[in-house]
Amino acid sequence: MPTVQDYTSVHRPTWCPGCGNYGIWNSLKAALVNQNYELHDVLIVSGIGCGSKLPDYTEANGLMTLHGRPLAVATGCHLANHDLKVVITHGDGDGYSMGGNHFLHTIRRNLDIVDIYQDNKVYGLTKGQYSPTSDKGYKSKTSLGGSIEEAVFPLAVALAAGATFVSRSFAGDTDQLTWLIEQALQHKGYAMIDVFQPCVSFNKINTYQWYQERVYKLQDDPNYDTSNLDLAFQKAREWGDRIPTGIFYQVQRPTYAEQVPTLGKGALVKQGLRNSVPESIKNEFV
Amino acid sequence: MPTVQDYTSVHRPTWCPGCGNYGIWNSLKAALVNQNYELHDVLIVSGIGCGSKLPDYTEANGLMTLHGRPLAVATGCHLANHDLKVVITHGDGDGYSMGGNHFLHTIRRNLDIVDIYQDNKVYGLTKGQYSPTSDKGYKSKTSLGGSIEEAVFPLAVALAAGATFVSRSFAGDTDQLTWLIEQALQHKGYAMIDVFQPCVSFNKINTYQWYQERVYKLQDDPNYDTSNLDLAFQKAREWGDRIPTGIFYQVQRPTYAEQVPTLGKGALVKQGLRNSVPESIKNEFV
Amino acid sequence: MVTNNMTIIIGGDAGQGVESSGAGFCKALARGGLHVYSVQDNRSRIRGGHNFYTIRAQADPIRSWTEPVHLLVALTKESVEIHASKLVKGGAVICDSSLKVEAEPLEQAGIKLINVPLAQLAKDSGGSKVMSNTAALGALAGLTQFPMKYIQSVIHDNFKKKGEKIIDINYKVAQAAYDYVVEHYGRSFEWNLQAVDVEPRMVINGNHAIALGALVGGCNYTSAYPMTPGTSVFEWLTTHADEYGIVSKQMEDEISAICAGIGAAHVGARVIVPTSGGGFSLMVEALGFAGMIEAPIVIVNAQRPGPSTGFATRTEQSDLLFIIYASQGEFPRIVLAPGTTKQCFEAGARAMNLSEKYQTPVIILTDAYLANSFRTVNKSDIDFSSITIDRGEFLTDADLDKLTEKYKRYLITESGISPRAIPGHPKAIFRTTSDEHNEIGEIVEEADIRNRMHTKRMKKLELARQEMRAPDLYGPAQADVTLVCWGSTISEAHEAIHMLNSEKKDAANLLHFVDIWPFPVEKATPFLENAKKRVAVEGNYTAQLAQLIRAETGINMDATILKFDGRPFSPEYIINKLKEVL
Amino acid sequence: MVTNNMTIIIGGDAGQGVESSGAGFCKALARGGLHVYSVQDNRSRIRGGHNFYTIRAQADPIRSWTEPVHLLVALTKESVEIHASKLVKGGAVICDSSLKVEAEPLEQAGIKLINVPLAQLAKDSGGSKVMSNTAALGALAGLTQFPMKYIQSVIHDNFKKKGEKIIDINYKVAQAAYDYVVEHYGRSFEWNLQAVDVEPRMVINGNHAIALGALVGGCNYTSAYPMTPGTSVFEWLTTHADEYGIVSKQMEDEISAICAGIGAAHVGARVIVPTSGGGFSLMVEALGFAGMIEAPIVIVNAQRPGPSTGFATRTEQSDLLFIIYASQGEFPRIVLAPGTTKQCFEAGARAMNLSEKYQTPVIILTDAYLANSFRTVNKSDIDFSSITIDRGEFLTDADLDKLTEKYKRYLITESGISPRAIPGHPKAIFRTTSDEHNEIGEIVEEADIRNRMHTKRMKKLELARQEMRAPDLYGPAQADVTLVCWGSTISEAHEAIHMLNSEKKDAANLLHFVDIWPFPVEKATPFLENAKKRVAVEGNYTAQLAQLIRAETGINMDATILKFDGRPFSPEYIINKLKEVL
Ligand SMILES: Cc1ncc(C[n+]2csc(CCOP(=O)(O)OP(=O)(O)O)c2C)c(N)n1
Ligand SMILES: Cc1ncc(C[n+]2csc(CCOP(=O)(O)OP(=O)(O)O)c2C)c(N)n1
Ligand code: SF4
Ligand code: SF4
Ligand SMILES: [Mg+2]
Ligand SMILES: [Mg+2]
Repeated sequence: MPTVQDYTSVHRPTWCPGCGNYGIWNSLKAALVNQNYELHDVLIVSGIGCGSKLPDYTEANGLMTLHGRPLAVATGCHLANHDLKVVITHGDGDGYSMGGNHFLHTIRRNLDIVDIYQDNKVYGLTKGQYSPTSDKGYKSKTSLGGSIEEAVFPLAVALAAGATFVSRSFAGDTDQLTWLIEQALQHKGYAMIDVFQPCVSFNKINTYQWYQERVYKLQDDPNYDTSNLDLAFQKAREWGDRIPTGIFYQVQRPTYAEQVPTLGKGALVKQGLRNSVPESIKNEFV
Repeated sequence: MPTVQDYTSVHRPTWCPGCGNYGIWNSLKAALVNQNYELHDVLIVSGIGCGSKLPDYTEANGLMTLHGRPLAVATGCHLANHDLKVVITHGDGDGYSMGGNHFLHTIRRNLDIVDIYQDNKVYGLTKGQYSPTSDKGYKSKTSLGGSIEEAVFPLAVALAAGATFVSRSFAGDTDQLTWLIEQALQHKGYAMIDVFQPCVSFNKINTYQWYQERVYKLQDDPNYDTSNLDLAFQKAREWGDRIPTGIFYQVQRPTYAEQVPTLGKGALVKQGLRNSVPESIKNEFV
Repeated sequence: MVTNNMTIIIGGDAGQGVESSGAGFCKALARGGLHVYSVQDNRSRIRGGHNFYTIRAQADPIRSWTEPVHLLVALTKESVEIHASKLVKGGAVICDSSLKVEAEPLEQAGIKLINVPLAQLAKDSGGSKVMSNTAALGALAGLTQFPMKYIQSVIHDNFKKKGEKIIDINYKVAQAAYDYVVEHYGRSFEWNLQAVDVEPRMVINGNHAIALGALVGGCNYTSAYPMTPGTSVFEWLTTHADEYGIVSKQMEDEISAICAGIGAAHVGARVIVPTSGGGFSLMVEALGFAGMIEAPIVIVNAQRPGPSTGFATRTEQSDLLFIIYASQGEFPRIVLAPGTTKQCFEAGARAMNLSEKYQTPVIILTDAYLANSFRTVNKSDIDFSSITIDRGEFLTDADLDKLTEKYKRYLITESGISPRAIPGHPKAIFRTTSDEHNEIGEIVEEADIRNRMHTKRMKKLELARQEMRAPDLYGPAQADVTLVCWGSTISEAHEAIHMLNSEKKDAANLLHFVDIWPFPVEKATPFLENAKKRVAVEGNYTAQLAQLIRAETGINMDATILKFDGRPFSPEYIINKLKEVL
Repeated sequence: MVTNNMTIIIGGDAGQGVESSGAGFCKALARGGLHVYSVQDNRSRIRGGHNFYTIRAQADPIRSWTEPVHLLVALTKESVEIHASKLVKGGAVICDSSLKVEAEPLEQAGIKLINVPLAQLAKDSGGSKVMSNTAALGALAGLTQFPMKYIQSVIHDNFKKKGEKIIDINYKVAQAAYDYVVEHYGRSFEWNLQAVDVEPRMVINGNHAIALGALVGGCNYTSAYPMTPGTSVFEWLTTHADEYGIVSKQMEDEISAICAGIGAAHVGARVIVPTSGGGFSLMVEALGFAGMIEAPIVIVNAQRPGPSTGFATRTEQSDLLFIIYASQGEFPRIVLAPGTTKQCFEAGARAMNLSEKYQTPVIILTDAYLANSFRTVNKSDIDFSSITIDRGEFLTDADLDKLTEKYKRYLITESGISPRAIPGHPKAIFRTTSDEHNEIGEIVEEADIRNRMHTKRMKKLELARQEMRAPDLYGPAQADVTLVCWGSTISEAHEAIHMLNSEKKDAANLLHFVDIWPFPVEKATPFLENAKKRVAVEGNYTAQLAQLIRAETGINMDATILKFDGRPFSPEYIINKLKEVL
């Protein structure tokens, strides 16, 4: 069984020292190890952005796609080989801005994949413009007087779109995050984890400390009911002095691949190419 | 003041006889008349699809854009001339599939526009493929065994995205629809109306009768509280034997244009082009 | 009496069944052993608005449609107004008596009016008004003396799903109209259609031929977003998905359609993504992504008139240069522009192989006309046995088991092709990125590796160029004029040179390009140089192939014949224009 | 002693302030009356990874950077390794003593090691380690004898927002390093920089020059999605939005950025949408929409190396043919590729006018190198008074008040230009659609109106062609070799011919294209024909301008000099390659 070291590429991360992505990276590797995934059975698909460089540093199959498109690409990867465990890692700009449409539609397909958002509430790689999760009033090079758009509540949107596993964590709490990724890996269906990821270079508001003072864990309340959608929707909008993390909502529904007749025979690319097409098919046109 | 006749172009609709779009068209014209809009003060922006042909038949400023893009185009129209009343009309495929990302992001900007969805739960103009609002199991040329995706609940998504006016109507009930459009026109901010629009040519499930048997009006309950987001979120997911229509949610928030300093001086295109730029600006580079 | 050589138009409002009647009659003719060539003219609306279906039928193979019409089946009065002028002397108009079409003006032009109470006959036979088109088919058969059994067999197939009763009523309706025409108009019509005893041919349109080619070529994954006229490639494969082990996915937009296709291709599927120009425009960014990560993906762009939405249901050939240069930066791609049904079938299969062999995107460029036009083709021309699946330098599990060194997905080789593995094997764990990368797929920024990796990719273009086929020369080897065209225009250009050469020996020949990019410079140049006068015939405004030829070879056209009104060429149009331009 | 003619490199890790030090020193030099020309080399990461900033300074105008380096300010040991070999004999390396760079190897190459305890001095002066770069600036001034007052004035401006105290500490840090160098290394360095008393020049990069041109040209709306290296056009306009009455909107993606831009343009705003190749790819569908509805919109594509993500922070010229043919169907567009700062400014303003005059999209094509490279320019060359706003055939409210007939937005005119109204006037209520349409904007499908409307639009291309400017010829009218280039490559090519001609009279001249599309065939042909030997110099793999020239004129290049490693040309590179290819 692989170790965290096995999952760590010799190619070292280029993230800024202290970047929240280190915590996410370590948690992901730990979760994959804890869940006994072999390196070659994992495919990490990302977009473009600081966080999306994660596959470059990880010794597993990696596919760094286009800004905003990892979910769409991952859909094809998963449908063509659902034996691979597909994990998506991408930024808030990538996932909720450029990729917003794929977010909506991938969710309602309930593909059996894990979708991790490196949510630093800023555009890191392009040097600090505000992002869709930046709070209203957030100042940046493109919102000098403070952003005048309401921030997206990604978990609320995921719930509305019909996600079967909706969760949030914080890169500063790798224990919780590792646990959550493990839960997501075990979930049959689309599992979303929005991770608060401090960006030490550009986001001077949502810092480690800022989060530490605010986050609390839903699962600390033994009575929290993860099957209650209305409750989850309320919690998804809770913002301010107290910000919940953990599993907001989880429900079981058939996955997409389970419902595709062709995939009943196993992963598509393992079925081999068909040998021949019968001549009789021509009669359809006669 | 203009009449419904004034709003009716000599260019006649090419919709199929019985199409729900006639009801929407008539209601829109009636609402504009009732609200005393002059033809030249209205700009109807649409996408591509059967429903999106509405501006072609309407004697007001019209802009038929690209499939999925009317909200993005309308954003520019509105920001450059917010004296025009911008009304968007487009299909469920246009708005929720191709245009899903603009849907999410236009909402959170709270632009003062009216957004009408001609929701026939099918792709009309391309002859009958399933759409994002087709119920799971809906059979079409591209979902022969029945769609295996959960239908989008557009109102739920709108609520999650932070819409300030969320409503639904039925093309078979032009009274309610006219009233709703009037409410939307009066609402300061983004107003969404999802209209059940029977497609008599391709959707043999969601017919006039199907809706008639199911719809009920939220506003029939005098105690229904349109400021209660949680309640609205529940109602937005109510589906089956009983389907609510009316105003689900309404709240007042500053509109986007109100918060743009440049627009404090009035509509952008009415401010005239600046006469000159002072030479002193060069000193910034010295 | 002219036997088996005529053109029929069925015209009426959208929603009246023009399309199904036309397709049905084509099929009936083919079952009767005739060759068929059809052209559809549809408006972008679901009901109302004039549509028409042109069918040319012959016992001999047909190169193209031609303008003279012998018989018009008019389901509306408007159809008569629109098409009467196309009718030859002695031609006829079949229409419902209740339309009260005036006979006199027609008769003055030597045209017979065949009034048939189509709706009434339908009702009298136990059917309803909507069966008027079935009646029209019967009347058509009656007037042309075409055996009813073929009409019946088509009715049978079309209404199979609706049950015996409906089939029976339709039989009766058709027969009643047939009998009515025979009774009232006898055998007076100059053109007739006789069954010929040959092996039945397929009646297939360009889209289905491509889809079939892809299927035989090993395609097992398709994703798309509906867009006319590309959709039916996707719909056909979807219909056959369960039977042939295909994954078919309607996506939320074209961006996700191609991205999912690239994802599937990356992990080893054989992928086709059909669309039209607008959808292709949305795929442009991902096209470059496929080029960069060397993912084999096949795209079909069935062109329609632009710019933008343009005419949604009409035809044009105006995306050529766009397709060749689309996406930022430079990377190899292959563009095939089939023109005949057989070429469509072959392109579907070839594209599958080319994409995997060169690990790069392949685009099949067609247009609405070709996509929708049903034509007969001999079964033997759709030759499954000629197709072999070639995955190129593809490492199997067995190959990978033997690896002793770290697998390098982007190994820099002499040919430019890096042996390809798909994710999932323990010896071939690899990364891939749209950023510039080194041999093992890590992001790099050094100039040296950039130069070598970019050159490696671009070498594939030169390698593929060697495999690109020469243009085909039709007609005499030497001729006064050489028509130069690509894609669907082959049909009308081919008929045009045939007409010209029957008037005057060696008047014209035709040079037709299927393989367009990488442009087969060496193979094409001799043909082009050899031509006395070169006339580009293209369905666009700017003569795009002519531009490309000049850019690639420096050779100029002497003239151009262009058309951009959304309708296909006709041989007559080409011949007339040729007189003007030379 | 060489005065005012030297090249400096500042190298270090991302995050160490290489960029701000470089920009700061450029500004200080310019304030000292010198000409400055800079090149940035940045990795696509925020911290760590080697970046460097090359600054050429002269009292005379500078055409381009050149390779020999006289002074290296190395903020890391790696910088020394990377750049030492570029230093000329007698050159020097300034670095922090604590880096413990080995002096011997450098001295063997005749290079002085100037160890300065930068961090220590910063701390001793009351600052922190991060102020090492301020210290480096001081040391730089000390060694080159450049007056500290200019360094101080830049420090003042940069830290203004942080308050007097921070400014003061930085003054002290810089001065300490200055003094340290003077004390320990005296006046021994062969190159120095002396202030010159002239009117201070602007130091501006290509992006800001375009933005400024657009502003002066009447731009009042911009929407964008951030994409390196296009973003700073948007950011600059955003910074000035409130002051100059601009609406600036960051959108959710590039599709919405251009769509919103088109919407704003449609209702009458003057619009610019900046991006890079990947973003442009996403705009392709809407580009055709703008072409179809005749919306005036200006796009800036600052190119970077492709395909796909490629190198995010580097340069290339590989989107030319893509830009010219992008989007399905055919429609007029205008493409400008400025190369100098002045040309950037003019292009920003011209594009505004051209887009409204021809009611069609205009694309300004630059690249990362030009976009980011700060250069001095005389204020008088950025001539506001030369810019007049021309809205073309634009109907004002007063014009419309007088209308007696129904307003026809798409009136078919001889020129192809239809007098334009914007929505909102009672006499000009009109519809607009991406479908083909008639003069009043209704959707139509008839062949005749299609032909006329499409021809009307395409006529604008020919009209615009007449206004397109000829390429500029630099150097002698007749020369042995003519370099042919476009966009940013003008700089190095210009310097190259200068160098060649100083060795040998009339060795080379330069033909540079700013106006690329519609290609000014008639104006360009004489220049091209007149050239003895034509050598295309382009920052791409396939020699795209050469292809275009051949397609448009039939004229071939005799050779090409190409570069696609993400770095700009140098004059030396061009000269060396020229020897190889000729
Ligand atoms: C089509 C396209 N548009 C824009 C970009 C430029 N871009 C690269 S990363 C990025 C956003 C980064 O923000 P986010 O996704 O939140 O990732 P982060 O860097 O914050 O991890 C952008 C806009 C791009 N690569 N492609
Ligand atoms: C980029 C692009 N993709 C696809 C299409 C083809 N298309 C036209 S309308 C339409 C969908 C129609 O469905 P909807 O938006 O629900 O409108 P309806 O016709 O049902 O009113 C599609 C897919 C297009 N015009 N552009
Ligand atoms: S810029 Fe921010 S997100 Fe990017 S690596 Fe640095 S800290 Fe992390
Ligand atoms: S196809 Fe459906 S949506 Fe379109 S016009 Fe006909 S009834 Fe209406
Ligand atoms: Mg981010
Ligand atoms: Mg619809």
